[in-house]
Amino acid sequence: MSVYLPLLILLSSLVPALLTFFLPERAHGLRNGLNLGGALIKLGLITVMLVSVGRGATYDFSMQLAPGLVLALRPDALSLLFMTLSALLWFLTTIYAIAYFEGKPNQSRFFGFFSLCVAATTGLAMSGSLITFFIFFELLTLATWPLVIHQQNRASLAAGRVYLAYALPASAALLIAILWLESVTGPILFSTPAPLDRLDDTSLRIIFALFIAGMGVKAGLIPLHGWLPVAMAAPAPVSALLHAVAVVKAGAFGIARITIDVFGIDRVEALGVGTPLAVLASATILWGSIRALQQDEIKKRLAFSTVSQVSYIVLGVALAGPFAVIGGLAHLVHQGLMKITLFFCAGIFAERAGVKKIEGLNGLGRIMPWTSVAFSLGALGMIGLPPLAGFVSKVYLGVGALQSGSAWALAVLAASTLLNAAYFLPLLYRLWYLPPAPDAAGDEGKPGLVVPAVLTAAASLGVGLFAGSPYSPLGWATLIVTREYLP
Amino acid sequence: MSADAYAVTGAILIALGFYGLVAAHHLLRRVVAFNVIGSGVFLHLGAYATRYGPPDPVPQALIITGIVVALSATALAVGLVVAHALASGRVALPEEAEDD
Amino acid sequence: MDAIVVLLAAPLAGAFLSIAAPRLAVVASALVCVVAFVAIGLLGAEMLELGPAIVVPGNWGVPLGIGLEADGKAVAFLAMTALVMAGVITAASVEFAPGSGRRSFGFWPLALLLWAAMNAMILSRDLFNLYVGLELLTLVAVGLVALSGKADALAAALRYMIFALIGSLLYLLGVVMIYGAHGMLDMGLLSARTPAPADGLALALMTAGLAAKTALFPFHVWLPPAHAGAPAPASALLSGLVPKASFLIALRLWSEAMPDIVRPEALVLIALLGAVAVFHGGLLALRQVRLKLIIVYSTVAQLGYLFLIFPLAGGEGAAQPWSAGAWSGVTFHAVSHALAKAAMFLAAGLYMRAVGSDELGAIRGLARSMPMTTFAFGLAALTLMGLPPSGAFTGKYMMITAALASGQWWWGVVLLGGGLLSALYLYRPLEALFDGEGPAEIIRPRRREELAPLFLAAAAILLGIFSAVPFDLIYVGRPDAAVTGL
Amino acid sequence: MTPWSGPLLPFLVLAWPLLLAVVSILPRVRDHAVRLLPLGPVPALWLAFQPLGEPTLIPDMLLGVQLGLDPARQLLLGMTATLWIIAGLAAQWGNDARRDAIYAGFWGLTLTGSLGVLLSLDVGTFYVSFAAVSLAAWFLVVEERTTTALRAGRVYIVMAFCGEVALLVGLLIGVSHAGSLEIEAVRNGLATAPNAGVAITFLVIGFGIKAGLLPLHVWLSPAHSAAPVPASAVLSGAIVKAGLVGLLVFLPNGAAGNALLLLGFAGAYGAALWGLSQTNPKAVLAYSTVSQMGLMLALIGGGARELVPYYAVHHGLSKGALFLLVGVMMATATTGARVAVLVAAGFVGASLAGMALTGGMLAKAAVKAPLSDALADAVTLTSVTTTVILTWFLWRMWQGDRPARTGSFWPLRLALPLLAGGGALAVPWLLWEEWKGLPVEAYLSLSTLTDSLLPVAAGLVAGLLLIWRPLPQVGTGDLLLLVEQPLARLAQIPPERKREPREIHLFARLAEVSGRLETRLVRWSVASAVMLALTLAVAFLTR
Repeated sequence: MSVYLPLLILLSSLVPALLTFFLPERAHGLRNGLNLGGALIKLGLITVMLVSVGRGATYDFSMQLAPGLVLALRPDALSLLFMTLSALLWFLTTIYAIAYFEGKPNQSRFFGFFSLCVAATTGLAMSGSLITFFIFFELLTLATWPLVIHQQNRASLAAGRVYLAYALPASAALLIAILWLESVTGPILFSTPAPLDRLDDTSLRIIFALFIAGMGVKAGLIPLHGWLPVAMAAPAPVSALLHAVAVVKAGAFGIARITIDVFGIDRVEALGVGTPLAVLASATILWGSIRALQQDEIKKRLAFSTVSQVSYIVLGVALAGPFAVIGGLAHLVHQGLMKITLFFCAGIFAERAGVKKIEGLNGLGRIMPWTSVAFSLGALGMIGLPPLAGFVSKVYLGVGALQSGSAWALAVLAASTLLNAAYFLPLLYRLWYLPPAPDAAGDEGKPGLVVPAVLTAAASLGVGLFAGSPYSPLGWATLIVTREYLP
Repeated sequence: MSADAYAVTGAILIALGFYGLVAAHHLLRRVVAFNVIGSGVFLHLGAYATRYGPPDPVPQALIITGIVVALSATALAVGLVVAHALASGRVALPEEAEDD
Repeated sequence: MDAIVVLLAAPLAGAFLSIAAPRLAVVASALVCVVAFVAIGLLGAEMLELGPAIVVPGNWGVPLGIGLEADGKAVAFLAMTALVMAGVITAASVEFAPGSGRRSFGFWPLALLLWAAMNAMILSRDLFNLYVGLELLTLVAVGLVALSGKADALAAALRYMIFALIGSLLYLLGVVMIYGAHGMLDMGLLSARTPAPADGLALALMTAGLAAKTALFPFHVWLPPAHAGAPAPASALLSGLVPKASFLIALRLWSEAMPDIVRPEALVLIALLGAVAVFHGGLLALRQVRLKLIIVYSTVAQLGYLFLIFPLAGGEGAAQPWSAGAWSGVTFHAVSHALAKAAMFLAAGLYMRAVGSDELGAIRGLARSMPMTTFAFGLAALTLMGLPPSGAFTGKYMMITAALASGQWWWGVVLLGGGLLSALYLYRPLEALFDGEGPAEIIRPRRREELAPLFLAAAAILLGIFSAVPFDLIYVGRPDAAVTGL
Repeated sequence: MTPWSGPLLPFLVLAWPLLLAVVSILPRVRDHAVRLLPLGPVPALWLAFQPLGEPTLIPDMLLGVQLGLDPARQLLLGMTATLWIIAGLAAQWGNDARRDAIYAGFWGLTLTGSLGVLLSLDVGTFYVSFAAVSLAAWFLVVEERTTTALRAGRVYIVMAFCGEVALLVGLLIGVSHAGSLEIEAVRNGLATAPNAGVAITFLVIGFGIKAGLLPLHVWLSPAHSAAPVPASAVLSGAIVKAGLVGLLVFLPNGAAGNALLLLGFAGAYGAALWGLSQTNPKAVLAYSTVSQMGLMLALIGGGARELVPYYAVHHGLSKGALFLLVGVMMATATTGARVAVLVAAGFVGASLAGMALTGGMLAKAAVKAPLSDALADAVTLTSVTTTVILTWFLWRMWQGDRPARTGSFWPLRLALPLLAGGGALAVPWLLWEEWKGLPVEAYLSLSTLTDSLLPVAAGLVAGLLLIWRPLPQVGTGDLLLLVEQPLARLAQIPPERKREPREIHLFARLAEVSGRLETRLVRWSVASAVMLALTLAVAFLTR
């Protein structure tokens, strides 16, 4: 069992993906059942794994592709953090997507790639070696492209073009970094420290920079973030998945892996590359927020907010103190919950009330109370308002920044909080306090859309409210870091 | 001595043939040039046959095979030239002038 | 052992049958497929146990008789040929259904002869025998190019033929010089010869000739019009298989027959031409507005990758640990390119038939009405871009690792840069396919026509996922030095 | 473990108003949600009279919740709960309080925060509570939804957010130095931390904004004038105290003493005088609050922090009463009744000014004791300014619009502020012994009575003069009026420029080069030359 559980988890979304491609368009029931069933099975399997990994069990599945090219699935605590998030949100997003796409064309294609995307994310999370990570990273890029262009209009095609224009050079950078490293050290496993001493410091710095460039595109670090706002042309469930779980997170997760498991926090510090990364992340945090202020489309504003928020994770990892890393990793989950709520809601506003611009939100609070409440919770969490999830991350990041002697990062957090408030509060104000337009209409008649949004909103409140619990994302992140620091 | 003469003649033929193959635009001329080269090569090969004492049968076998191959190639080439001329009314490749 | 003979004889027999009884052409081809797969399977199994298989028909003894030898690379190429053939035969069984005119009468024997010639060249170790195979392959290929009978196609065929004939003659000249110097033509024996002063020139002549046939830059100019002018199944064979044979000979010459006379600069020169081909072909593909032209320029670029093997695993480098990776890498690359390229041509043919043109403007939006074909096209594009999990990625991975390990990182940059460029030019047709609703009325392809490219493209992907399986096979009979690997 | 005593009680005190807040948005309850308001603080009041117990620990919640009380905070809890109950009752009839679920819901949330600030022993809970009281109060401020209210709300939320951020920064520095989340540890840590100066500065800014420290007080008067009367009452009586409590619990002894002393007294005098330029009685009262809070902040800086809660209780109750009286006056039509309201307000105001025999006199006397003479005199002097501004307030209240008819339940409405005012007058007497350790008779003498009478009399004269010759009247917000426009302009982000899509020029140009090369290569002369060159090159490069 311990060998095959990772594989089963991977297959629980890969098999539905492959089957879905071949389903006829009208087989709604079968398709929905397949996808929901896969999601549920995966949740169950992950729960099993969570319990045993929490008790210290290890899993290992590896398959040799070529000499030196080993596909290794070795989920550890960090993997599980990311996997649990993705599995949970995948399940909710599937429900949402089923409701969203009701009566729309090309569903088989959509759900096929949708599941494939999650399979790639899961694989990426469980990757035990650098090259495995890369393979799933690429698979993710490729599985996402059909989702981005799903609507097959000019805007979405342009988005797809931009997406690949960023993603493919990034993966080239990543590949060269991996191969450079491995051509000297041999295959790199996350579980064992690589003999990086065989390289000189300058080479290591360049390799680190290449890694960051490669992952940074997905994580939306400036100046590599340009694809993210453009990719908003995708349908709402895709944006939700892209921003909260899959693509952006993969980048952040990758940076965490590279920093913690490949280079090791000590070496990152010794090489002096942590601070530049932290500075870059800080610049991204601020720039993303400023750009968000300029947007008058809801989804675009959210996109720039993602740019900003994901860099919290990077910042935490780059600051390299235990608290900062805990904060960063916890934010991986927190941001996911909050952002997916926001995108769910943005999708509901667009679908059920025809509202895409910020002006359209006026007075929707009374017309669509559930959605608006969920949206408000998500937005307030993003601002970092206690006791929502974002606050908890911020506290840990702040303390971590001080502990690692980077007090300036505190200023970044403070400024970002103010900027977040500046671009989110006007939205809430419009929702609740301005009179609706005379022709404003909207209904929340589709529970498939509203319930996932409300659940994720509740979750982002819950994980903040019960952050102290060992089962919260924060608790789990603490476990990861404790294992890392006190082996 | 005579073997060397064959070899030299072969070399000259090869050179001539290559010039023709490159310089001629008319496709039939090129086919002919190809055959001239072929003859040169076979002559050259034949010359080797006598270099080490008793005549070596292998080059002869090779030459015969080579001639067969060259013949079939020529046949195909001529067929194509004719078909091309019929289809396009030209006896040279589109990127080249016919006058030569 | 007998499998080798069967692999040569079966396609030939099929070719004759399809001339004698044109109505049975498809059946004959299918039979050949079955036989070939069984033979390759047996050969592979035997080789894994006993090492490279050698057979000398007629029991003449090697210096006089013609040696046939199957090593790991050979089996990989045989399998590649058989797979592509199977796919093309499936697709062509509709387009060239027996009895539907002159073209279909011509296609089947030509295709099977091409197969026979490929197998002969893959298995043969005799330089002159290789010449015969080379010529046979050329003539058959020219015939396939000319199949449509249009003026453009005929001109392209003639141009191809002239290049190929010059190439053949240069090669022959080299062979003659080798024979003159050493009195033998078997590669295995040649590797143990005492080097002669003329060897360098002979190798140079053969290399130049083979480069012209492989369409290595700058001799690639014949390829695009020729491959684009042929009917799609023919293009699939031409682009996917034909250049690989002459490449394989060049590789064997440099690495097996005469590695001792090669200086590193020569290896770099060849690889440099390959590198230029990668970028030149890629950039030209970027300029094309016709789908088939994009695909053929991509062939020009992809063939360039193959030549990067020379400095990575040739010459002195052959004795280095990294060369093993490079060997397997290039084999993977060649095989997956053949599969993907064939799939892509078959898909392009279906698009072309559906809307009557292969211009990017015309195929707009076909993804909606031809999803399966588009899926196949996408998978093939993925392979050509060298992205995981395709076989091309495995190949690229091994080659880049070898490049970095040997300190020649610039070849790694070429591989990666070429991959990006291919993404750039392949993205254009992909985007066109997904652009909008597409035409309402199209000529629908038959189900098995759609399955053929999907099968080929999926094979290219599966090759990446299960790349460990063929590895042991590829390793059989590598040049001595390349036994230890990364 | 019963809910009415023991460790569960503090948690219930916080959970109960939250529960009511949630209940109030239910469809069946929504229209009558305002009826629930007085119920919220009841458990808190109960807790305020319980003996102090063990701290409550809920490690799984937030960052580990710890709740508990000390005598000072218990006293403030009692005052806060009382005031919230009274204000909640007053909200029942106020024709200006909309019966609105949002209002009720956020009233509950603000109340929870207001209580949580007093109950929390760990930084996490404190910060959460502080944010709740600070930000949720925005909904109370903008309840009227008039342009003025929305402007006040804007100012309020911007300042409150800045305060939150400053606070977060300060607390994080404290926490990271202390390595603990317990408030006590953080306070002790801040006394010795190397960068404590920064932390304390941020804490003073964060709490100062809430407590109306000069020059961060600018939100106070617009917000108080805009909010409905019951909201203003809790705002001034309880909510601003959250800032004061924050400073009391986090600031190490003597930290930032001079700054607080200076700014505090500046506020105490300046705000009282500036209030004279206001027309709206609620704005005048707001300035009085700034003035009183300034005094309390100065007391913290000046070394009388132990007695500040004692003073704050008096101020909270009396200021709440005054605000409620403004509401009653607005609903009073007959002259007799209006006079009665005015007299009641006069009594409460006199107490606030420290008039002899009032609770205020004791409050002022208590805090003066540990001070140096000069500071004690300065405190005495505030009685004058307070009297002046409250005289002006009474006048403005009297001058306010008289309604056509008196509102319903008028006596009940009047009873509520009287209750609060009565409390203000009485509580200092009741608690004197407990806080000073001496019987109150020991303090009372003729001289102390005249000492407290004189400044009030002087202030009254000055106040009457001002009624006769008023100062020029200006809008609310003093310093805000100066900086509002430039800041708003500064904060405006230029809209995004639309950029034309760019072609990938580089590749196009390179491809052109390749295309030109291709036309050359296809020529036979070139091809053959190249072939020859390659042959020669390879031949040359082989051995």
